[in-house]
Amino acid sequence: MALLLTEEQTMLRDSVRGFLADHGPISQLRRLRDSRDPVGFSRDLWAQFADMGLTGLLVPEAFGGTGLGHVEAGLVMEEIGRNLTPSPFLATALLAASAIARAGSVDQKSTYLPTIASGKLIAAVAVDEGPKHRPHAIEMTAKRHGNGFVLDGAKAMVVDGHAADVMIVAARTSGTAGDKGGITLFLVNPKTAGTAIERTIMVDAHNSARVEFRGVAVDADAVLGDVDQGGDILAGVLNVGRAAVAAELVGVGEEAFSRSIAYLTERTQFGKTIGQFQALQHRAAHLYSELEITRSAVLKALQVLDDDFANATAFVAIAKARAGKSSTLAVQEAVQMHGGMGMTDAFDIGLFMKRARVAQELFGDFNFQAVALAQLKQY
Amino acid sequence: MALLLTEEQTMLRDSVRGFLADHGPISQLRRLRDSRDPVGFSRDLWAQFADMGLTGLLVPEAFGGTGLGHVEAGLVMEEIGRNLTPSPFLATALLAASAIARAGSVDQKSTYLPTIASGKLIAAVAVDEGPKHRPHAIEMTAKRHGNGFVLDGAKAMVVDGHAADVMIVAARTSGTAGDKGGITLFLVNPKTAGTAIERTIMVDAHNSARVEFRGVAVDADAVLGDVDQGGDILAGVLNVGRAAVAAELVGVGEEAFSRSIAYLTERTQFGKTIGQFQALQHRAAHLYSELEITRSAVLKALQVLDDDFANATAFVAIAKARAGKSSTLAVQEAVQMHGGMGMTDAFDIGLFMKRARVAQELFGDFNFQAVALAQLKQY
Amino acid sequence: MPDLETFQRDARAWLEANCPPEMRTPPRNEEDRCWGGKRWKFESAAQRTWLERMVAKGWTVPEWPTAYGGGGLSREEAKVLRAEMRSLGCRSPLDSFGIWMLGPALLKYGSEEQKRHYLPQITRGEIRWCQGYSEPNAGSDLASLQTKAEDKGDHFLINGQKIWTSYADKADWIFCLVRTDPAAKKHEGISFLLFDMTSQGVSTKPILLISGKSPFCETFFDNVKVPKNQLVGTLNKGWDIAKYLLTHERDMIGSMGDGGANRPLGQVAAQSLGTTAAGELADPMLRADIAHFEIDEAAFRMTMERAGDMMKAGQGNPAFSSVLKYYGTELNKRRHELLMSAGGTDALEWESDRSHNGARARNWLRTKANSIEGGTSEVQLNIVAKRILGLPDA
Amino acid sequence: MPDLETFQRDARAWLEANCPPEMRTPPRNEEDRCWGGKRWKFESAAQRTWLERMVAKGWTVPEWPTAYGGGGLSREEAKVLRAEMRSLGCRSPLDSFGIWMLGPALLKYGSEEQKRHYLPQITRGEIRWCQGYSEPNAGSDLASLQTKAEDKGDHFLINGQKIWTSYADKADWIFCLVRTDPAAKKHEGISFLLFDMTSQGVSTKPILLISGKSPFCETFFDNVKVPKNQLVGTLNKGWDIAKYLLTHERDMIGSMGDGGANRPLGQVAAQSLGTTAAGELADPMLRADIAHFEIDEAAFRMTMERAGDMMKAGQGNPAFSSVLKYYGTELNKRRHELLMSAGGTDALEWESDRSHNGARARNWLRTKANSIEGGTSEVQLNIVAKRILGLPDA
Repeated sequence: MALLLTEEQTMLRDSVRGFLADHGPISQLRRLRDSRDPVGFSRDLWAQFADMGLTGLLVPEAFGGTGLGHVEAGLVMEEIGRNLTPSPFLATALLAASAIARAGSVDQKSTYLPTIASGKLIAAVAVDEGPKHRPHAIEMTAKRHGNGFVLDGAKAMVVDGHAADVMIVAARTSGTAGDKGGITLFLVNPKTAGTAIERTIMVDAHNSARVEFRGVAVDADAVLGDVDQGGDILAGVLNVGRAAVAAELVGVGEEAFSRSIAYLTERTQFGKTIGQFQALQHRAAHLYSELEITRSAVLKALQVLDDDFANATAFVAIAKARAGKSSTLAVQEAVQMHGGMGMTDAFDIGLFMKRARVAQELFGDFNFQAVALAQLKQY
Repeated sequence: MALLLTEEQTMLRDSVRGFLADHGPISQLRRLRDSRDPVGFSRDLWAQFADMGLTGLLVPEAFGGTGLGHVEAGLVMEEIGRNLTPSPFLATALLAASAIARAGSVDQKSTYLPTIASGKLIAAVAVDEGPKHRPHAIEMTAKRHGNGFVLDGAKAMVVDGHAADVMIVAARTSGTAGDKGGITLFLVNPKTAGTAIERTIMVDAHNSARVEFRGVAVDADAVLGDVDQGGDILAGVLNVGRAAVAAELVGVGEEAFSRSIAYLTERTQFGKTIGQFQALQHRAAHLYSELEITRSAVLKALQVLDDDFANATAFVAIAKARAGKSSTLAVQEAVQMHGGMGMTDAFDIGLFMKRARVAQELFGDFNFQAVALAQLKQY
Repeated sequence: MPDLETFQRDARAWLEANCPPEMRTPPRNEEDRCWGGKRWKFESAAQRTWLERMVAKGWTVPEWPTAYGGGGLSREEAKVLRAEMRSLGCRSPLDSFGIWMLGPALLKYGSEEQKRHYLPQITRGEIRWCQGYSEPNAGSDLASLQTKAEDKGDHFLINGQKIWTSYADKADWIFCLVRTDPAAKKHEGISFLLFDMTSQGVSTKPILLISGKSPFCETFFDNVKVPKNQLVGTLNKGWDIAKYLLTHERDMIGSMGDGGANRPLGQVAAQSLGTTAAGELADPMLRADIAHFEIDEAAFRMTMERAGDMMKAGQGNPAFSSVLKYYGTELNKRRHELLMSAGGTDALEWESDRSHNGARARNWLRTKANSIEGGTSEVQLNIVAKRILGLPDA
Repeated sequence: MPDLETFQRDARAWLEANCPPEMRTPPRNEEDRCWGGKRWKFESAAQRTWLERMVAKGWTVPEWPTAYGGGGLSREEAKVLRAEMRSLGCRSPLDSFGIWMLGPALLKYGSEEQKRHYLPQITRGEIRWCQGYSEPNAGSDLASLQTKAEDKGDHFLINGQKIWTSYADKADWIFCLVRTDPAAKKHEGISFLLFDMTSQGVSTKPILLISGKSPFCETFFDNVKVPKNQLVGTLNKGWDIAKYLLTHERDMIGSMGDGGANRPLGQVAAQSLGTTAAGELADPMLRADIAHFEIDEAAFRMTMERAGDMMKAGQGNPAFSSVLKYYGTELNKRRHELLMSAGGTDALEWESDRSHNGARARNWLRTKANSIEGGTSEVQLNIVAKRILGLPDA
């Protein structure tokens, strides 16, 4: 398969690009942030996503979705990145939908997938417990109790956790922190007694929460997949998340870059357009190369997720590592090239830097991916 | 103490600078290399070093030396680096003299130090056995036999090993590879039966050898310092070597840099002096900053070796790490800035790149020093 | 040097007797620092007492001449005094752009009358000053400033806009670069004026940064009248004063990158991420980055030391301050990137108590200005290329 | 595509029948590659047979028209043929600057007569060509070349010097850029000439590189007479041909940085340095650098793939080849730095059997030219800045 968008994909990208520029621009993020909006994303915009079929992008047609693939998911994420749009798209339409569609029982699929596709249900996935992404380090426990389980533990950086109608929670049914096995995934209603949700206001004004579970009782049919076998499902979900966030970072990095290039051709200093200064030209050209090379790696990872889901880990690690690194360079150069103006909240460029920093951490930063790759390659 | 050269040190530097530019220039290295000189350094030049008191720079006055310090040693090394002069100065006058002066018995001092100071004795220090500097990984054994010891093992990258009249050899009298303790140093005559020396022609045309010891018998009085306690002596000797090579790298890097700056102001391209291109100006200015910062670190390490020898390890690691990194950048930029001409053997600039690469490895490359520092700082 | 020893003993005794105990702890926040000025409200009686006593000794500006309210100390004595203050943990009695910036400029370029009028007020912290240099359309090209001062006989009439004016909303007076000859070449029509911020036509507006609140303001001048005797130095020669002060500022900002007082990064990271059984930081790639950083940072600190020693010895190129400014600020940005990496998502919380209201993230974002303010990294590299390496102009 | 399947089946059958077994192993050294030319000595009967059979099919140049000795294949057929040759391990029957460089230029710019004369010789490997572009004082500024060709009625008289002429000492003919109008602007007075290296006044001198022996020569022209019908294209319009060929060269060198066939660095390093009990490379800092490199290298390979796909799809900017040249060569330099680091002092031996005569060090040093030859990295960045990003000229 060519490492290019198909005609259909290009059309989808163009339509999402136009749509988000009109309906999910940075001014929307600013409004949500400055008004301290309790939800933190636009429910209207989410309804429009549903109308466009984007909410059900990864949901099979049999359950009311559009049954598209990861490349299409990445296109939407890229435009979300370009506009810094806060949206449940990542957690609900990609992570949760992918997990349930791949591992859910027929009942679970029927319960959740159609409502995700229709935009009625917001979902979140709760994995990490500490400040860094360490999926094997899960300590939260799920102990058998009668027919069901009792959950105890605390989760951090749960994207959209404050707004979720259902949470997919990774807990340990056997083994100890560090073990790869022994993880089970649970579908938990966050209104269940013992669940405490604290919305965390993040540097990038996107949505996240900390969630505590104290003796939260769930039924046996809350288990997604098999007991103790959640690690494999989770690995797939996290790969989807990594590739999706990598695609978002492509949007973030390229938009920051194109604004920098525009600034270089407008701003004058010492009687010259600053874009005439060769030192800046070379840095811009280097950065362009970095971003283009990242774009290839991200598209490749998304295609492999579509074609060979089980063997995508190395491709996804490369994509997320590259996206984290090159988008970080892009936002750093953007602020420096914008000079003092780039430091002001009134300019948008700082918002790109903030989002890039959060997205760098999400589902593993550069260092995490590099270690993962070294381990895969056995050195 | 000010982080500057004293007046006396400045005078010494100026006199060595003038002397080496006249008597040990790069053309000498070329002549030795192209004639496949069996010794690989100029014995005449070494005699002149003796006349100037440089051979006994670290030898106490009581043993016929000048009893100067490490800062002075560094000044000489820097000029050696600037001229790419192959010289026994590092192995004989610094490593061996330091080891014997600090750890030798009265007999050993009387035997070796005056002949080192007079330029009559060439010495070498044999530590590493594999391709990387790993002093704790010593496997070579010294087993007690009668009143003495029998040595078995092989050493690599023994600087001046092919020309040495005496070798200081690190071998294991207890413990196994990886243990910090259990090392003993021996003064070995390389003519002793069982010793096989292979001169290795290195990329930089400087001198090195591989040495094999098969059942080499030595007396008990060949032990330098105490049995099993050689690790501490060795740590000191290696610190001297690291700081000295760092100083040499300062000379290598700065000379390559100043030749690059000269080239930038001479060469024209596209109707401009290439030094007018801002991208090159910024790279040159950045490189200058790197080299100046390295210079400070190296001077500091040399001063600390003079003032507080036992606590110099961190300072030395910083100096060697910086010197390895910034000189590598300097020679890389030098070749690139010289364009095609820099790639030819007829131009000197490639010789700087070659020497920098070897000196980077000597007594631990950047990575080795960085790990050492992290361990010292307990992270 | 017996005199210096006597001075040291006396200074210490005086400090011990006169520095209130509350003033011997590090400032906990912005309010703990005393900036003085007409609208200043002392945080505590101790803060006021400490300022008054130091003013009386002339030690808010130990090296200035006593005639202008200074301490009249030699460079060596002033160094001893600073060392003794550090050793007792004494706070600075007065932080002031008047002391750091305007004073040195007046001492060099001001008339005797101006020195006698302004300097004592500065030493006593009576007037709080701000600096009117940058403009929105000037940036690195400071000399292209457009704020104009028209000659109206007995006064200048000022119109224009400044930006990045630190504490303009809290300052009493401003020292300001203005264009007095629009026809001259850009460096030759600039003058250096002092005026009252309460003058008719002056207004200010604080700037919100990506890191949050800041001391910076936009400052607007709308037909502001400034008496002619408030011109410092020669008319149209203000650029000389500006250059003199920019070097001062560069040294100050460069030295901020030192980070000597900061906790070693490796320890900070080990605390938040833990270590392996072998005692190594649990993130091996971050460990590599931190070791690399700490090597560079240590070497940079040694370079600060060496540069100081060279200065004292009368050696070295004044443009070397550009190396320090460039490298120090880039290093500080790297430090904060690594701190963010070590902090992970905990450090990305913006408003929680847990994150001390996003302190680490705000500091990180704030460092991004280090390589812009006081002359961008690009400007410093240009200076090094030209004034140290002697590379030709483009 | 039934035709393509038929072609594939037939091509494979033919290759299996006609490619001698000795020609189905990778070349072990320079001599195993067949360069052809008047002075060529075949290494083996198999090498000669293989060339003759491929020449007869026109498959030394599968896509060239049959009229000029080519195979007349479509792009798709040629791709299939290459894939079949790869799958059987067939060596290239003929390596040739005539095929890679001059041929495409003649096909585009040559007269019909020139095509009929020169192209068949190229396809048969009868003439070995070298390229006379670079000059000692030109460097990146190739168009400032000084070798002059004076119009002497029926011939040009050539005087000057070329450098970096690959295999000039082994070549039969040269394609050469010369200045035919010294008064014109530098891009407008250049012409593209072909001539015999055995002509009176031509001499060559091999260049020793920092990595050792090289195919490069200095080439001197002292009153060399060249008949006028050996001018390609229009007089004084040779720069167009040069630019066309430079893009070709850039693509070739950029793709060399691919390194797809190389062993993964992590494995190489683990072999020489060993691993810890946890299976990690024994040098943790080198491990970090290698992981970083392998990420970039993999992403670069994907970019080569994407660029190829874009080209096929008729998308993309032709200047994108500058991105590939720039990044690919810098990456290759990084690879070899890491290989040296993994090899330690063993890899620094220059002449021993143990080090295969310093092979790793020589390769490392040779890579330093990657970012110089075929347009320096600086030139590529200029191209990207201007032709892709649209940044203005200085």
